[in-house]
Amino acid sequence: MAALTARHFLAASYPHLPKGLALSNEQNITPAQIAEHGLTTDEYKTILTVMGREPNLTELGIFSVMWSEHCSYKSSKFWLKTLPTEAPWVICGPGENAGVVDIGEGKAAIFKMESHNHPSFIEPYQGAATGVGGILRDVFTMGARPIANMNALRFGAPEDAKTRHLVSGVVAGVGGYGNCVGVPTVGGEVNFDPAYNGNILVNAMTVGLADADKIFYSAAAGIGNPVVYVGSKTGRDGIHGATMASTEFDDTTEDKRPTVQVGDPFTEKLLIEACLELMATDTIVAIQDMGAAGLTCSSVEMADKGGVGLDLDIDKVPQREDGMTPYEVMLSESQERMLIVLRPGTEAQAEAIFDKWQLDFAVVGKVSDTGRFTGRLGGEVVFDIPVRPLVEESPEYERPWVEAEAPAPLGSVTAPMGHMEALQALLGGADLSSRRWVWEQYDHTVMADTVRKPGGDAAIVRIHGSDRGLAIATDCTPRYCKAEPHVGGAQAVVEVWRNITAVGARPLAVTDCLNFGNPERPEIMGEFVGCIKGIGEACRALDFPIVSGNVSLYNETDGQAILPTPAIGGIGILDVLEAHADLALRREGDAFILIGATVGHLGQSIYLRQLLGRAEGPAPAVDLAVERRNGDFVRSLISTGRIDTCHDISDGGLLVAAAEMAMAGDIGLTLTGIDDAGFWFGEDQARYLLALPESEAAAVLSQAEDAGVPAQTIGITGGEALTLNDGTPISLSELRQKHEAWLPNYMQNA
Amino acid sequence: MKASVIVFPGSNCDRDVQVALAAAIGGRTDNNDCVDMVWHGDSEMAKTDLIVLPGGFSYGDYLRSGAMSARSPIMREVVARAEQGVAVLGICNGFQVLTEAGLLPGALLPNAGLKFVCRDVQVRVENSQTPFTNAYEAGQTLRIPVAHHDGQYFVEADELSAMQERDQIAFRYCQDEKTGDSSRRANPNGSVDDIAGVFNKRKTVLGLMPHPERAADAIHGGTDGQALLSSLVSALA
Amino acid sequence: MKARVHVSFKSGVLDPQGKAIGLTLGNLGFDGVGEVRQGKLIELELTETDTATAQKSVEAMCEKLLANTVIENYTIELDDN
Amino acid sequence: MKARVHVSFKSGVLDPQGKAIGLTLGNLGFDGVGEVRQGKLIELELTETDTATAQKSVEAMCEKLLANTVIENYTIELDDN
Ligand SMILES: Nc1ncnc2c1ncn2[C@@H]1O[C@H](COP(=O)(O)OP(=O)(O)O)[C@@H](O)[C@H]1O
Ligand SMILES: [Mg+2]
Repeated sequence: MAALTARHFLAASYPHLPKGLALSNEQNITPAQIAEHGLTTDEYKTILTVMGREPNLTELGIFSVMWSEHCSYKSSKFWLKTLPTEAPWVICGPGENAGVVDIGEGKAAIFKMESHNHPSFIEPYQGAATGVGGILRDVFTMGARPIANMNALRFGAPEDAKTRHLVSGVVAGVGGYGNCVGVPTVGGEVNFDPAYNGNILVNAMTVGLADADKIFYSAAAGIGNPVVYVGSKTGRDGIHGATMASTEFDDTTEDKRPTVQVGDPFTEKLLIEACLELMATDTIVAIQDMGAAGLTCSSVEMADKGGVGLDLDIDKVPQREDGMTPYEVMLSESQERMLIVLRPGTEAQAEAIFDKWQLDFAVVGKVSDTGRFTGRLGGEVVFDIPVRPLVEESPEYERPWVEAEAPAPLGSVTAPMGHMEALQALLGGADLSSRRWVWEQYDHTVMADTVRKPGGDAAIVRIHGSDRGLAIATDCTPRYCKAEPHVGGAQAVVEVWRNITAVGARPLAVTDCLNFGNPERPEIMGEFVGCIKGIGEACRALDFPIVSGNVSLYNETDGQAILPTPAIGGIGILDVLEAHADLALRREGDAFILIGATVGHLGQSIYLRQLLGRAEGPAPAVDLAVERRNGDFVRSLISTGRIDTCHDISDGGLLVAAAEMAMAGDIGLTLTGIDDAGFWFGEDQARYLLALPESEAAAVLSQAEDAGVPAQTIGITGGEALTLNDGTPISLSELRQKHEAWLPNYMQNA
Repeated sequence: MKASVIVFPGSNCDRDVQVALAAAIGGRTDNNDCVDMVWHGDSEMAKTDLIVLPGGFSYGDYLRSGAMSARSPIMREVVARAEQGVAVLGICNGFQVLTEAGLLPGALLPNAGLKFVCRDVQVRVENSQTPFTNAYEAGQTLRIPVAHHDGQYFVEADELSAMQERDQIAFRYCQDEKTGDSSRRANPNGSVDDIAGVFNKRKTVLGLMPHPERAADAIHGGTDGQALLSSLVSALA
Repeated sequence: MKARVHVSFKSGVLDPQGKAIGLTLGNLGFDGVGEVRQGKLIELELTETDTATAQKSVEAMCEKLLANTVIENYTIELDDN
Repeated sequence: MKARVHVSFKSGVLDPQGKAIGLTLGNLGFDGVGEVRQGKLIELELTETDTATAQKSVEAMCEKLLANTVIENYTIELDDN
């Protein structure tokens, strides 16, 4: 049966469409092709209106990637607009390749987080590696030298047959790329949960450093200016399902069209150096990396932002393979490529730099005044699309959503074992064991500016050549987000803020990576909306604006969605590098002080989940005013040099946090408190642990009282063991052995 | 004193070592007059007292670590200067390049654990009678970070004993006395004879896997690597 | 019996190692070198003596471990003397 | 003409990659696997048409770059169709 063409299909509603095709495609677009490009009938109708005629296949491909969820944010845009994005120190918020904040002394920090979930599930090493490569490009494209990487990883249950292989590949891939490029990976997260069995999450963040008055943007300008392509050649990589629409389908197709890209960190390193060298000259009008949807997305975004047109000469695009079609060239996601608009007459100067670094350089087009995005092959026009509508007519959906049901209150909890036993089980389990096995595979000391390496609250890197530092953290507690999206969204933000505060830094701004299931399901959309609202409120209350981010939807396999996972990455500034705190206990005989109120909230805690197998109850309440008050108090103690030892309390509660401090400093602790699991393992928010010389404890306690901050002494440091309420001590070496053993043992058979 | 740092495509510790050298030679991290950055494609080099091959992933560590850099135009000049007795220091990838270029014996293979390893290690100074190590005591232990994937030093057995006789072993990995953490192997990569660094016969060329420039400033949490650079300054200035 | 398994990137996949080797050969003055690809050659000693069984078993090893069929191809050669 | 260069560790050199593969194959339930070695196979496209000249030139590439003769052996195969 001959397929109905889209033209027939739509003839009734668009009788006025011009007949025939002006462009090279002989074939009419079929409904099957429309569907294979992930476009709905309505979206296709809009395309017909925008074009005023039927598109050819290349044009259809261009529309499909530009209007994909990934590039158009069609399900999330409406809600993203509600996020706070401004503050006096924000130089550039969402909308560019990355966010930019002023960090003083003429410097700016440029940062963003991005997901590479799907590719990492298919090919963990290359998926993760190219994820790191992509986010690095987003940052150096704006003129920054990348100075730190972070990675937030979520895997399925440890028991799942695939998990070990995925952990091994992803970690090797993150390291393989970042280590080679020479950017330290200074922190991140690793979670395990069965909800990620079929959809792991690989979120990578990069922070870069630039001169505040030398930021590069992506808006093309200057009619007639040359458009230049640099980096690696274009191959047939990553032309996703969309290629299925192509007609030349044969036995070799599988072989020719890998859906996973292979990263080349060596070329990326050269590209960073070459771009930064070019940026030091006065030649660049606009610059943009080629990420998702490659040449298409970068060209269209540059043209749209500049309100201009762009003419591309497809023949000039450096190609790795013979016989690539315009469709393939335009949709390829080959890595390590950039697009640059140069000032006229500077081509030779720019080319010399890329030659020196042995990278491809080609003038592939020019800026035009037509407002159209046009491609030519052998002089013949192969696509011709008006830029504005391609961007502005992109679909936007206010998808239906339902609010998540409030969780039932947590019933009674009977402690299954003694507190010290529980502590050992938790520290030696999948959720809370040491992640050293992961971060020792990452070069975290290259660049020689790492002040606090992974393993603490926030990482600290020195701002090169100065006595100031940046604190960086990523966080999210998906089980809270699942139980109560609104609270969970806010909690992710406050935990980042708290981690930055706990080292003494002043929190400045955040980036997000919003990972959710299928937004066409109202309950998933409800999770999304709830989390966004929580994030927005927290950011507002803490003056912690969102300056960049990324949305990853459809993380779902066979109707099984991931836990809602709005990963948050934040940065803060240390005005005096020396005045920072670390979690490791430093002295014997220090007073050990708990800041913040302890209610003993066990709902959705690790204690409940791991030891009792219960995912129940509400998430711990987040009181933004209290967070701010307690955090500001702690920070002032650190920045005035009164304390140097501090740790925030999060997953696992007070006793876990205390044990981490003792293990890190190799100094024991004697603790006194209520004999109740809620006290030791509850996950109440807005809390910190401090250690300071006994002689100064009274002053700090009274200062806390003046500030209205709950504070109490709960122990004293010293010895080589951890002791609780006069119980049997556990030696730190035994604790450390358990804490360090889980992950290496688990990974042994990888 | 003048030092020259060779920049290969993919070097990524060139700036780090430049900063540490500037501090050691000129007393200020931003005093770059005493450190020349030399491009791998150049075939000539100004007069210099010390040549440093920095860490990194030159040519992505593709094929073999250091293999492609060892064939760079500048390496002919480095070999010539080394023959004249100019001091040459190779750190991590630089060590790999020096073995590939034949300036040091042996080869560096992928770590026995097949994983990249980044952590502090403890190394023992085996020979303090050299321009690189005169500020240390023999037997002194240092805490310095390593960060490499291909750090397993290999050399044939007879060559190894000849090297031992000639005092060519510069540093050996040893157990960390402080934390006494016996669960961790002192030797992070399976190097033969626990070797972390070696000299040429004349002790004018040193290659080592640990990164002294990452233990050269108080913010690094230790400064045990700094003395390697100050040894050179006192020997060569 | 001996098996030799050659694992290489599929033809469309970028081979960064091959690319860098090609570049360096050029820099070293070797002319007339076109595309360079780098693959792995894995040699296995097998106790199996039947060729057909060995072939099957090595294929299974390739699918399960030796090759990543998302981006790599493999070929198997058996040598039974 | 095509050249295939097989680079492998000399017999005295430990091959951790090969060892790890052997171990993992065992864990996966593949019995009867003895020694496993992993080497590199580098494939080069050459414009040269004379076999003897090509052989010489590839040998030079091996000595100069492709193999490190301190630890590795190499063999060359030329294929001129
Ligand atoms: N969840 C979000 N919150 C805030 N900004 C976002 C979010 N998601 C995306 N953005 C912003 O939208 C823009 C487009 O994002 P994206 O397509 O991921 O960037 P790129 O094309 O550089 O990969 C970026 O400026 C990004 O910072
Ligand atoms: Mg971008």
